[in-house]
Amino acid sequence: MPEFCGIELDHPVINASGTYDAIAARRIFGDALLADFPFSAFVSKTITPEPRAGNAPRRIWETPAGMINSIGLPNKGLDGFLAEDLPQLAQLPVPLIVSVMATNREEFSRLVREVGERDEVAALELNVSCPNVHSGLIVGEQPTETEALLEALRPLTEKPLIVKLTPNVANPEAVAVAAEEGGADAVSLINTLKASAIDPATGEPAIAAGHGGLSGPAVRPIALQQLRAVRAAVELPLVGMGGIASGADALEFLASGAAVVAVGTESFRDPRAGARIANDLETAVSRSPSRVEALHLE
Amino acid sequence: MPEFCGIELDHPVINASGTYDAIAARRIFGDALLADFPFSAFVSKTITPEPRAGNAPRRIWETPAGMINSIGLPNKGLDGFLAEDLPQLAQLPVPLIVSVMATNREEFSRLVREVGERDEVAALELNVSCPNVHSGLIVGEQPTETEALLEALRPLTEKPLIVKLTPNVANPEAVAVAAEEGGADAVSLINTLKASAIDPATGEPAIAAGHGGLSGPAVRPIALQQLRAVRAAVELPLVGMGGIASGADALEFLASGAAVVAVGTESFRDPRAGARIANDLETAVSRSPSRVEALHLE
Amino acid sequence: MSAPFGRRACEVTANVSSGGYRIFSLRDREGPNPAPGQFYMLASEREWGEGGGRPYLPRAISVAEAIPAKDGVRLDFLVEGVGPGTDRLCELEAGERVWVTGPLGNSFSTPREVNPESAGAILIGGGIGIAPMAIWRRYLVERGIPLRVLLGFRNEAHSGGLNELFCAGGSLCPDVRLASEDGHAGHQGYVTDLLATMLAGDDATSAVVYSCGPPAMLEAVRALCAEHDVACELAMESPMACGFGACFGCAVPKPDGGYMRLCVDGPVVRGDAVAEVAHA
Amino acid sequence: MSAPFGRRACEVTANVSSGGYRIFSLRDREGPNPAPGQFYMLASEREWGEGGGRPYLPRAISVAEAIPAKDGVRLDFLVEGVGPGTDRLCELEAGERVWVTGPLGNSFSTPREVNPESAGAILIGGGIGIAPMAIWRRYLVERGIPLRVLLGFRNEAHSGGLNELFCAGGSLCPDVRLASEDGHAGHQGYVTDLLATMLAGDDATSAVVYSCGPPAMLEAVRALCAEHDVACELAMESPMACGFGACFGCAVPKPDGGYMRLCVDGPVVRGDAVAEVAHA
Ligand SMILES: Cc1cc2nc3c(=O)[nH]c(=O)nc-3n(C[C@H](O)[C@H](O)[C@H](O)COP(=O)(O)OP(=O)(O)OC[C@H]3O[C@@H](n4cnc5c(N)ncnc54)[C@H](O)[C@@H]3O)c2cc1C
Ligand SMILES: Cc1cc2nc3c(=O)[nH]c(=O)nc-3n(C[C@H](O)[C@H](O)[C@H](O)COP(=O)(O)OP(=O)(O)OC[C@H]3O[C@@H](n4cnc5c(N)ncnc54)[C@H](O)[C@@H]3O)c2cc1C
Ligand SMILES: Cc1cc2nc3c(=O)[nH]c(=O)nc-3n(C[C@H](O)[C@H](O)[C@H](O)COP(=O)(O)O)c2cc1C
Ligand SMILES: Cc1cc2nc3c(=O)[nH]c(=O)nc-3n(C[C@H](O)[C@H](O)[C@H](O)COP(=O)(O)O)c2cc1C
Ligand code: FES
Ligand code: FES
Repeated sequence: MPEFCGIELDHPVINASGTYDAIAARRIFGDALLADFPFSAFVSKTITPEPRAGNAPRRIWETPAGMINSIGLPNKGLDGFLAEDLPQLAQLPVPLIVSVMATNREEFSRLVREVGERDEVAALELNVSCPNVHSGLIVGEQPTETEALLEALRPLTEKPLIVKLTPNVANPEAVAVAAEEGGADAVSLINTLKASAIDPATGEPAIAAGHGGLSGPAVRPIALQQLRAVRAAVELPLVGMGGIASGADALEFLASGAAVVAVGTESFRDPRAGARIANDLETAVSRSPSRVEALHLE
Repeated sequence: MPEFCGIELDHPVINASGTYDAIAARRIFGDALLADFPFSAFVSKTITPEPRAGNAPRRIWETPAGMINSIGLPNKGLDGFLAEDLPQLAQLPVPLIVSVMATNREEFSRLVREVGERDEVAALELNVSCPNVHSGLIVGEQPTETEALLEALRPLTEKPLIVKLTPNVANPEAVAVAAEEGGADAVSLINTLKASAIDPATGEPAIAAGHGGLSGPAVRPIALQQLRAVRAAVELPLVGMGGIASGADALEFLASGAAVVAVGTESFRDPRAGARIANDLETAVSRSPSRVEALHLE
Repeated sequence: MSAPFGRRACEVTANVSSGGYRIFSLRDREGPNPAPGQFYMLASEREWGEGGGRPYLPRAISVAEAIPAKDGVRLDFLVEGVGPGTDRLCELEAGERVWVTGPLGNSFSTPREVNPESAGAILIGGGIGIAPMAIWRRYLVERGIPLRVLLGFRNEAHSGGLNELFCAGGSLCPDVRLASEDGHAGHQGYVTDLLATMLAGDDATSAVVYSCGPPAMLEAVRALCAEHDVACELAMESPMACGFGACFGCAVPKPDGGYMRLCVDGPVVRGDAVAEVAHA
Repeated sequence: MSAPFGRRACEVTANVSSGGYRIFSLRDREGPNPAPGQFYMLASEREWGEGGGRPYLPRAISVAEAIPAKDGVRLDFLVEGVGPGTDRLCELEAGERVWVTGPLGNSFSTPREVNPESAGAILIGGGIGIAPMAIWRRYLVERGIPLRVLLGFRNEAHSGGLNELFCAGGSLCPDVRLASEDGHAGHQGYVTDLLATMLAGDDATSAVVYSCGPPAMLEAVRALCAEHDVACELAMESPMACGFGACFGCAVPKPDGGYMRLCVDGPVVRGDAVAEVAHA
């Protein structure tokens, strides 16, 4: 039974934020979703202080071994989330992690305070890939911005704070160290890599927003390297993600020091991918018990 | 007939540094290599002031839609290159671009001076992905280091200087602007993305050096986005590369503002990939002449 | 009825060529009978995302016919090869297996459900969009609901499915009328010409229009129906990565701003619930 | 003789199963006759790097036999499925096409070329490494060069190629001796036990040893030959992305430091030109 930031998990596979809508999935798949929930914790899509409609389509594009997305964080805003979504997410049979994002410290504080005080919420993930409206800098690209944000948010809740790193930097480990020093409880990585494609039919960018983020197996080797670099730099537990599609892939991250892995794009191909991967991991571990110790999977 | 930094090229497809050894290929394929040379210019593997043996194996690893390499720049050093390789490369039927790398300004200057004065050489590519031994900073990750280096090298030769950018930064466009201000004639991108993998047979890093660089179709959407960002920031002609495997892929880069494209990993799969892609491009252009103008391919 | 949770492997039982398209059948032992208008996310078990190549994500395909049998539902699909995913589906061989998630999305409403006053249905399909019209037509016929069917295609090479899905005893079903852009069959011109003529007639205004086809055709149908104040349901397409509400990739603009997810709030959309249908 | 420039598509003419491995044949209409020890870079035309998935890079495979004919050279390959690339090669069907680059690399030298005093050849192959030994044996036999062949395998499931490549008229060629780790055929134990016994005898010291097999076996052969001062040539393996000197991925350590590219300076390497063969 892995333990993560004091939360007991049934297995080490959770979902990546923004890649599973448990409310829609329950409508479509019925209670079988709950009976057989594929993840050991559920991470919400990122919510923002105010509602957002998301970006104009086209939002997604398939690439070799991956996809580009520019969804634009459609969500009901904090109030809508708390009123409409949270009660439904609370019915899931696993702990709930809520992902939040804002463009200034005051709004981030409001999110952390109001989400953090809800009993239904086990932990918060801070999506810091947005620009700070005061400094103009992308918080997660700057160690100092990240540390300052954490120092401001840390006192506002006793719930674990997970900082989700962007991979679009030269040294993700520097940002992870800043998160640790600011008081984060865990670090998750990677978010998507900046990417674009041209639609051969038009000669124009395939994604309406001009560019988006790359995910899927294509990015796995990059994710794994960033995880290893961050692992060497901080003591915090890590959530590893980026292109995990099988138990063997997940093992690469666990063997590299992740406490937990998250599955994103692969769920689009297989709505039960999380359970399949968790199951493959268990088989791998029972087949070669010598690895159990190394991987802290007992 | 594309023109690049004053060099006339037969078509817009060249090779990526370090992915084609024309001397070995000629030994293996004979004079057919010369009769049917796949690239419109030849870029040498990066040379360094002193000879290098390269890294211990295992050096390469296949990944979804790509590969990781950590070759470690094996080369004969400047003197060995000038004495042994240059005369052979001069027999190629296309202009020669020599890629150089050093860890301090004095050595970089020696490379640029001695290579630049050879008539056989049409242009130099500066591989700036190495750390500066004085500052400890990776030159190509720092706009100021890049600009200072260019300012030092610019007076040493009249040959075009192409700066090859690393993709492992938050803002490649800032480095490109610095290269432009320092007096570069062109920018090429992308080099490989930091990556690693675990060998499932051992549970240890698959690459002996611990990690390497990712190339191949997996990285193409990232390369294209960096090219577009750099295109918006500088006036210089750009060499676009990263995962180009077909004429359609090459068109994405040309449509995004590359003057020339380079083919790397795809040549491993098909030694004549460069010619195939150049040919596909020509067909694409003759089929939809409206694009010719947009792509400046006439 | 909800879809089974997760994807399941279904056997290909047939794959035939039909006027430029292919029709293949799967035996679905686990899923419920789909409702007309619903779709499935499909990916062949082999040669699909192997090592993560393209095709990588599953592809959304409407069910064209569904026949329950002892050993499961036979699902028929009409596909046009337009890229790596549909090309691979076109090549499916009997005996191989396909990953199936679904049935997904909503379905058509009967004319009465849309409009209690309605006298019948007009189905208008274009190109590959005739697929969901086939199962919907059969459903309406079985319930004795009066209907007319208008089908349009560019030319013979894009007339796949016509014989298999809209003919009986070797000739076109009597309720079906054709239009072709090259004039080789039926009215020469757009199928929406036929709809325009029909809506201009008195009797059609109490009908409900159902349509599936290329975006330009859907937009013409939507605009014509709005003009004549006739209710319509459009079976739309948008890029889908997941089909079950997870990716938010399938956004379609709503008339009042904002977006709907077509995989959960569609693919069948009331004409007045959608903004102008984007088309090139 | 140089290899044709570029890759070419060759037709698969046969693919048979053989003791846990597969033997498939290609018809090469354009390439020259390969020399024993050479290899080809192979990738099936379909289901290989489609959209860039794995297998993505071509795979190096030694030629096991080459028979010139009117319509081109018939190339035989012995493969063991150990991953996505070799698994795909194992599945090749007659009629489909394979991208071929080669023949590549150097080849074995005759005993006389290695050592003017030499009296004959000892070939020692293990597992899948018996492939190049087959074509080399045939070459030596045709030239009347005295030889003995030692072949080793773990068990019957790893004895592929034995019947097809080292038997004549239904029984093992008389110059061939076997060893198996499980003792089901020949000497129970390592094939290098046979070599050790042979080298301990007087007559063997003037032989040249040729070997191909797993790294641990090659290292044992190298060490034994060094100990007895017998010349040997090892056909080695290393990870190859290109096979024609382009990627520098196939580095093998030299005894005096530094590396050689196995694809151009090998795959056949003199025992004294290579550092200890790395093995787990
Ligand atoms: C609800 C629904 C029902 C459908 N029903 C059917 C049906 O019954 N039959 C049927 O044949 N189709 C149907 N479709 C359409 C089908 O899903 C698409 O045609 C299919 O996804 C295309 O995949 P592909 O790989 O074949 O082509 P793609 O390569 O995806 O391309 C098709 C076209 O889209 C563009 N494109 C999109 N993505 C890319 C990309 N990554 N790279 C390059 N070009 C791209 C290109 O312009 C290309 O020409 C349906 C779609 C939906 C949403
Ligand atoms: C000159 C030469 C001649 C050869 N001749 C033959 C021959 O005649 N017959 C034959 O069967 N083989 C031959 N080989 C070996 C053959 O090339 C390799 O076995 C083949 O490349 C393996 O590819 P694969 O995709 O099947 O397996 P891979 O997935 O590449 O893996 C094989 C093993 O290597 C490791 N590995 C390597 N890369 C990866 C990766 N990216 N991901 C995961 N694991 C990896 C794993 O431990 C795995 O078990 C030869 C090799 C050389 C260099
Ligand atoms: C369609 C899509 C939507 C995403 N939305 C979010 C989001 O709302 N918040 C977030 O932190 N990450 C988001 N991500 C990033 C994923 O959480 C994850 O970091 C990334 O996709 C890498 O994992 P994968 O390769 O397994 O998908 C999204 C990714 C995709 C593909
Ligand atoms: C095996 C290998 C060796 C390389 N060696 C060099 C090198 O010596 N110098 C350099 O600037 N880039 C080197 N590169 C990077 C390529 O030039 C190119 O930037 C990168 O591979 C992306 O292009 P691709 O995806 O087409 O391969 C190397 C790449 C590979 C795969
Ligand atoms: S297709 Fe993924 S949300 Fe609709
Ligand atoms: S395999 Fe590429 S250099 Fe040898």
